[in-house]
Amino acid sequence: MKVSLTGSLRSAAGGIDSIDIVAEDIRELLTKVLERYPRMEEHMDTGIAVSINGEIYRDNWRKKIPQDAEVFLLPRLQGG
Amino acid sequence: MKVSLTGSLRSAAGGIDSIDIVAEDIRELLTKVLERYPRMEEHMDTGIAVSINGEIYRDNWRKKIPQDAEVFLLPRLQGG
Amino acid sequence: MAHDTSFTNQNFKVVGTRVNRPDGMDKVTGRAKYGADLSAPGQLVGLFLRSPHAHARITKIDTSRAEKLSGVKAVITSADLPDLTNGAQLDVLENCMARDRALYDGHAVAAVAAIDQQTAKKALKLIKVSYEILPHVTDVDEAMKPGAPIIKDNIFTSGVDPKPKKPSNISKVSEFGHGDIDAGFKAADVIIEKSYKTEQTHQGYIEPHACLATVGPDGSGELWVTTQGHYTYRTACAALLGMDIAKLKVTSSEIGGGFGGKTHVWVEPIALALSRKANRPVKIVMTRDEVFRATGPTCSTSMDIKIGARKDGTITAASSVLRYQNGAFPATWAMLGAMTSWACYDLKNVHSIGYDVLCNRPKTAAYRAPSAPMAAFGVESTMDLVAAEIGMNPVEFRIKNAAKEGTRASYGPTYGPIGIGPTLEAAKNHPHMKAKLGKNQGRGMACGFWFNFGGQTCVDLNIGSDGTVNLALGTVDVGGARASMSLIAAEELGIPYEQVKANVADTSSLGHNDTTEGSRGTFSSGMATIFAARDAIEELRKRAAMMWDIPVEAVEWAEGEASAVGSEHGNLPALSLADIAKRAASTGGPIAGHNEVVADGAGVSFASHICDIEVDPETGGTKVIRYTVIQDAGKAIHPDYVEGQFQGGAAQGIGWALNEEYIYGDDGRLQNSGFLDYRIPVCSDLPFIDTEILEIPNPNHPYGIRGVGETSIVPPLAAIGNALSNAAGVRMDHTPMSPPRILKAIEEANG
Amino acid sequence: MAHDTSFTNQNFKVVGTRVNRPDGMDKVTGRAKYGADLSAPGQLVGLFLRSPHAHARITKIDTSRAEKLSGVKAVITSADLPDLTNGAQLDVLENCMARDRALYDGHAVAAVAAIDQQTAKKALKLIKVSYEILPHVTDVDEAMKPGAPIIKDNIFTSGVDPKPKKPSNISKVSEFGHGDIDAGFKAADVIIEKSYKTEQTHQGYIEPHACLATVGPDGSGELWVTTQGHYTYRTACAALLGMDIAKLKVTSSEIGGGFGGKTHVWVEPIALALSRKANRPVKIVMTRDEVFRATGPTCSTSMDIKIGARKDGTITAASSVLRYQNGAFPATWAMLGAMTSWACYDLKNVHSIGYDVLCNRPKTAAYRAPSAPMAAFGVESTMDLVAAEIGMNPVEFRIKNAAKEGTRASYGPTYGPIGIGPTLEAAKNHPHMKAKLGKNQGRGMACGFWFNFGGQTCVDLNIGSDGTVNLALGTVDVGGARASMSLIAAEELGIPYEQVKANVADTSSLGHNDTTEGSRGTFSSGMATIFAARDAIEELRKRAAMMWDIPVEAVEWAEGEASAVGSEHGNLPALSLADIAKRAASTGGPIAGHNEVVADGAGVSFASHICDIEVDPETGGTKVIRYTVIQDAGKAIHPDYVEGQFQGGAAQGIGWALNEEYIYGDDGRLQNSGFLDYRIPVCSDLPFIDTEILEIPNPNHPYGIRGVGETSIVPPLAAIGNALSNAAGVRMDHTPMSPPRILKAIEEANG
Repeated sequence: MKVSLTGSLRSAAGGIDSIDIVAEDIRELLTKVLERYPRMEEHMDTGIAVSINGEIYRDNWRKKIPQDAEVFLLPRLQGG
Repeated sequence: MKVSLTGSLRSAAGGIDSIDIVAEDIRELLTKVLERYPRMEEHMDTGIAVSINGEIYRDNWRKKIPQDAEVFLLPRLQGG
Repeated sequence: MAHDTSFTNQNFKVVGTRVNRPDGMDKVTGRAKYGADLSAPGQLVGLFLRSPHAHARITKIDTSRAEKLSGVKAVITSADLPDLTNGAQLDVLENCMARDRALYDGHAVAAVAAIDQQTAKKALKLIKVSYEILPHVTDVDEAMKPGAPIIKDNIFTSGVDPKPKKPSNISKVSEFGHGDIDAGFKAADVIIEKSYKTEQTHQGYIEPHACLATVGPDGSGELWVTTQGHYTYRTACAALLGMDIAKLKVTSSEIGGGFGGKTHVWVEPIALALSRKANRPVKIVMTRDEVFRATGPTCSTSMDIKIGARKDGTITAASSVLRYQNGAFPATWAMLGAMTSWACYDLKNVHSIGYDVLCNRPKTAAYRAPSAPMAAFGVESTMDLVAAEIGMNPVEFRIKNAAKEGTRASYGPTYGPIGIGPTLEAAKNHPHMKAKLGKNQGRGMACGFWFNFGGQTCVDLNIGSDGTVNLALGTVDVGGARASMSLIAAEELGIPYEQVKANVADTSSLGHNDTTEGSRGTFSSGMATIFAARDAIEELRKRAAMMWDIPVEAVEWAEGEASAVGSEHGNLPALSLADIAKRAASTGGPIAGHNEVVADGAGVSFASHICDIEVDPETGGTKVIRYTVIQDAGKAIHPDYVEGQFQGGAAQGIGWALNEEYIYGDDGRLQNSGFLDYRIPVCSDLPFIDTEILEIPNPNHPYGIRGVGETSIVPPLAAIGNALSNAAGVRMDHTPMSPPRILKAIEEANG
Repeated sequence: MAHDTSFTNQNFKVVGTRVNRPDGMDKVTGRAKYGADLSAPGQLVGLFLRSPHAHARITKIDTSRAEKLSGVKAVITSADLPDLTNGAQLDVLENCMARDRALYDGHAVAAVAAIDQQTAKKALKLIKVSYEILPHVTDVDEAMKPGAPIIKDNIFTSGVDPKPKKPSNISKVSEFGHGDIDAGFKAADVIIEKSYKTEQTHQGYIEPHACLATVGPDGSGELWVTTQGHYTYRTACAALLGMDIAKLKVTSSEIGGGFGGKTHVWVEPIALALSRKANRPVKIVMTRDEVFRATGPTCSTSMDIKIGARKDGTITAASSVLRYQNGAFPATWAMLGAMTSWACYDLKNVHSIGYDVLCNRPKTAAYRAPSAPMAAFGVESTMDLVAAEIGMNPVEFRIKNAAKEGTRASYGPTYGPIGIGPTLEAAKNHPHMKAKLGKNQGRGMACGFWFNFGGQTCVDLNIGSDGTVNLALGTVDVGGARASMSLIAAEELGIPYEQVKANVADTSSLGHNDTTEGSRGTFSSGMATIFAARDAIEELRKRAAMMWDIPVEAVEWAEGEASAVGSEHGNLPALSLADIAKRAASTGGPIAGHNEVVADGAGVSFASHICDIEVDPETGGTKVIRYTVIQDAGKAIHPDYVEGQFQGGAAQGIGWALNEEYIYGDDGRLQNSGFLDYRIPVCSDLPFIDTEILEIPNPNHPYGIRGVGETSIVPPLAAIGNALSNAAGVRMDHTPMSPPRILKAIEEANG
């Protein structure tokens, strides 16, 4: 599964814009990303959102990720 | 099943102190009492409590009544 | 949801400990907000005009001059209120505001809302009420006589067959008992028959009724009020004013005492009606005079008690005839007296009959185990007379006749496990019983019974992201609900008490809760709290399972943490409640537990009191030297509060026994409507009241809880009467046993 | 609980109707209680001492004289607050009260609580602060320069690899995009590159921040406050003061506007700290000057926008460089600008980079679709320039390049069904587009995008015994939550809207709700309300089954009543919600529904605005002649409120575009901190703002709801800029496009 990185998250992965990861749900995905890229920690603290097939999930560990899904890691947003 | 009447409820049943009724639960009991003694209506309005084997139920239609139970109809109480 | 409510005899970790009360700091620092402590911008002052007559037809009310006074924003009379004739709440509404007749001294006839107190007072003086004075009656025995003035034309005695055709002051007749009374008395070696009277007393809560009411033209309103039951107030006010229940938000303030007197609405519907008319917030704070004249006293009574016994101490028959003065509106207090009078004893032949009677006095309200103290005064005094007559120790005599599991109660049903026997045994063995008495001192004891209630209850439990827990309760905290429910939630969840914060929710955020009355608070909310906590634990287990990615069946909850069980998962480190709460946003959102329940199976409650009293034979003055309360709590969740309830009930009973009474003049007007002339006991009047908590579990509550708030007011009248009899050699049959009455009795006894 | 959140395309009965708003009467009669409208007995007045310097080291604060002043009950400085160094909330706390340095003009350095305003003011004057003035910078471009004063030594640019070793005012760099920009620009026939600036604006809510705080020595507290998120305030205040979350009860007042500015704590933690120190309630009401100087403005920006297109109108490449001035504390506003800047378009080659930059200005807060309006100003102005250059109608140009289902968004993911195309088509066909323009008048249009959020949400639904329903919501009602949620509950239950009353619950009675921001209120609470209502319906079905004594499976709920189905039971008369509610006490107790959810799948939102403007070439004065908002709502629950959101956003955008700006002197001090000098549009400045609601259902919400509260502020800056360009022939690249700037541009254009 290809996971695309956006914004400042790329720098935490050494500047690359996507990574390959096998994960069944968001929790597994985040755990594996963090294992591989410890610098991602600073973004985890302020929050990471996961886009699965265009839908943004802010914090839903149990959300299953279809294996053919389009997956993005996005920084957490703020609204007004 | 023998259902004992207490207090002013007796007068609504013509002064007798117990009646025989077959009922599976409190709701059926109250329905049948009212069918048989329409004057019981005035007490139903202010509330009737049912004692089953010594435990007082104020308002629990679904409470099952064992067929060998000791059953009392009591006036509703007030506390302070 | 149906839950198993059976007693499980678990071992408690925090339940039963004497933790700091959560409202203590607020109350001692003055930060706690009572009924009069909330204000709203633009609020008006509401005041009442009250009848100066005990009984009068209102022929005309002219409010025009008051309405024209600058600063007056609304004047209302019964004409401004809905006509609920034949509705269930008619009496309540008519008590709030007289309709065609003023039925007692102090009955409200009009009310004003004005920009300040001075203007409101001036406005009251400008209202002209034309009265046609009617004959009145304030004594229960007088009111039952054939020629007595009829208080209400629409009251026909209920409980008699056939239905009567003429109105009567006797609103209800209630009979209880079993066996053959006549045969029983025939079998007796000794029969004692005696009549008793008790005077009317008030609950004497320190905080007068107070509220801040707002109703808008859109039919929505808010009520801040001191009450024992804000949901019940909501239901009543909505019905009286024709509002939707959901549109009236009632918030209960801290409460400065209620004891039954704040179970009914008094000024609140009128405050709302004034606000609706003025379209401004209206605050009403009653004066003490108004509280006495127009809220909540309990009944005065007149009773005939008869006991027959064999020389061996076996009671062969017992009967009571109870006449309870209910004020100007029908009630069922004599019925409760008739039900409770013989409840402590195992009697083969027993009969009681209660007459509920109208008089030109204020509408009566419940007062802590309502009706039971007066009946117990008669019964327990007579018990001592019988014991003396047959030469038996009064405790032994009671033990011999005490009801027990399997006894048929005098009011009907057969008892389960009950505490009267154990409290009597404890009394017998209490050091107090063996303590030396001085000159002019005597010791007495008496027993008491109360039913206790359950009823509708809701609890929401919400867990914060730091693992601290909010409990939203709906039963007003009159005796420690917040502390006790926090203990129960902590016990269930397995966390420290300090991690739980309980609040009494307003009516807009939690489902209906019955009033905190009938000693139901800890029993009912305790049950709902247990089930709400267990609901939350289910959710905590699910979240833990999700965090571990294992099946929820493999997760156990114990000691405040989730553990994975089974050979596959057993090596996972446990997750605390706080661990799980911290991750709630990632595992499905906030974690909560909810419960809505009708709590049934409240266990009956018994107490035995011991009292030492000293009498000054020169003056009739008395001093309570020592007092011990022994009562069954089922399970004491917070022993301090349980003891507080025991002590508080006893203190009120002592006041009732010795000093308190409504004094009416020939004109039917109350003559002592203030704490100087109506004397409740103050600290210096009382000894430290010793307590002993027994715990005979209620089989119908998971923790075995029985209510404890009421029973302790039942024995004192008789315990003091019995002690007095032993101290001064005179048998008092009329409360209050005040110095003049005692002196008179001593003088009569001495010839 | 997991629920199916898919859009079901049901037919609505009450949802979508324009019912009376439940808060209307209270608000127009003055009865609604805002942040400053609650008082407590014994409350103190809290006031702040603020830095008069843009940047200064605080060498000493002497509060001793203030503390000695009679009537002063507490004085605090940062020394009285916990040291959260390295904690997540450090910045928030440091903004509430300066620690070692004052970072902007108006930064709080001390606070006092005194018995009245006069005493508190006097006390402020007695506090002696010694400052060592430091060089300052308030302009974003200046702050990025190598020699600029460094605002915070502990800020190292994040988002760059490798991690920098020296502190920088650039707190974060964020890049988004895809494709090959260079190749894209090479393929273009036309390239337009232009730089823009926007000045800092404030949300301009009419109600200043206000609160009443009480904390006792027992660590329990209460906070009454005007906020968009009382649960978030609770979490923040508890963290900042070291309190347990459950022990701080926060009640949200009515709110007089927030727009993002009331998503963060400002004075509240200090009010609580003062109360804790004084052990008295403390009320703080900010002045307008304080609101401007020390709360919530949005960023000023500097941007470079570049678009390449072929002559047929296809955009071949687009890039944006965005520099956002975040005030004195790091934020991620430029990141949001970079994410949103190109979101309306289907671009093969796109790149955006955002620089978040510190300056000596107040800590910035969200402001309605934060960061998007500035980026849209640059992008949408440039879009018009490109369209003009290739001779294409600007609407057609946008339609040709509009994103659609399947387009890869410039910020990454692929879109589902979205509304940008339909809003553009609607704009093209709107009568407004064809209306005649007068002299000196011009028409412009622009598009806007916003993400919308979901998040944690709880709803409790309680049914009263008369069948009226209380909804307890946790999302503050900033734009109609109570009306909309009542409509949704009524829809689900099948009862009239008037039978439902929604209240915003305090934090003690309902689980955590995320702040009402990100247009999440209706989406999230709508979802929780639907599921809470369905939970209640399950219970209603059970109760009906019990009343009928039939299996629950044989009970259906539809049209507000339970029907028995199947040949066995079909002849039973239906039971209404009120019928069942009336009997609730007999069938198991109060009937409730509950839901706790993390609402995911908030649908993205798009709008197209059309604006006609008239310019006075003599003065540079402008007048908005006509304005139309076309926006996708997914589903408009209450169209009046949706239109109100559209209109409100447009009005704020117009103010931002034409007049509003923070003006700083060379000394780094704000020069126009009042509504006379900082001019927000008033009624007479604006035409009636026309609206058109489109409903492209959000597939991830049962009702198809998308948030609507923010997007409408995104297009106005550019729509006005484009209209101005057409009216006066000058292209404005700097907001506000105030008369002096316009006049200067006209004069320059005319030589």
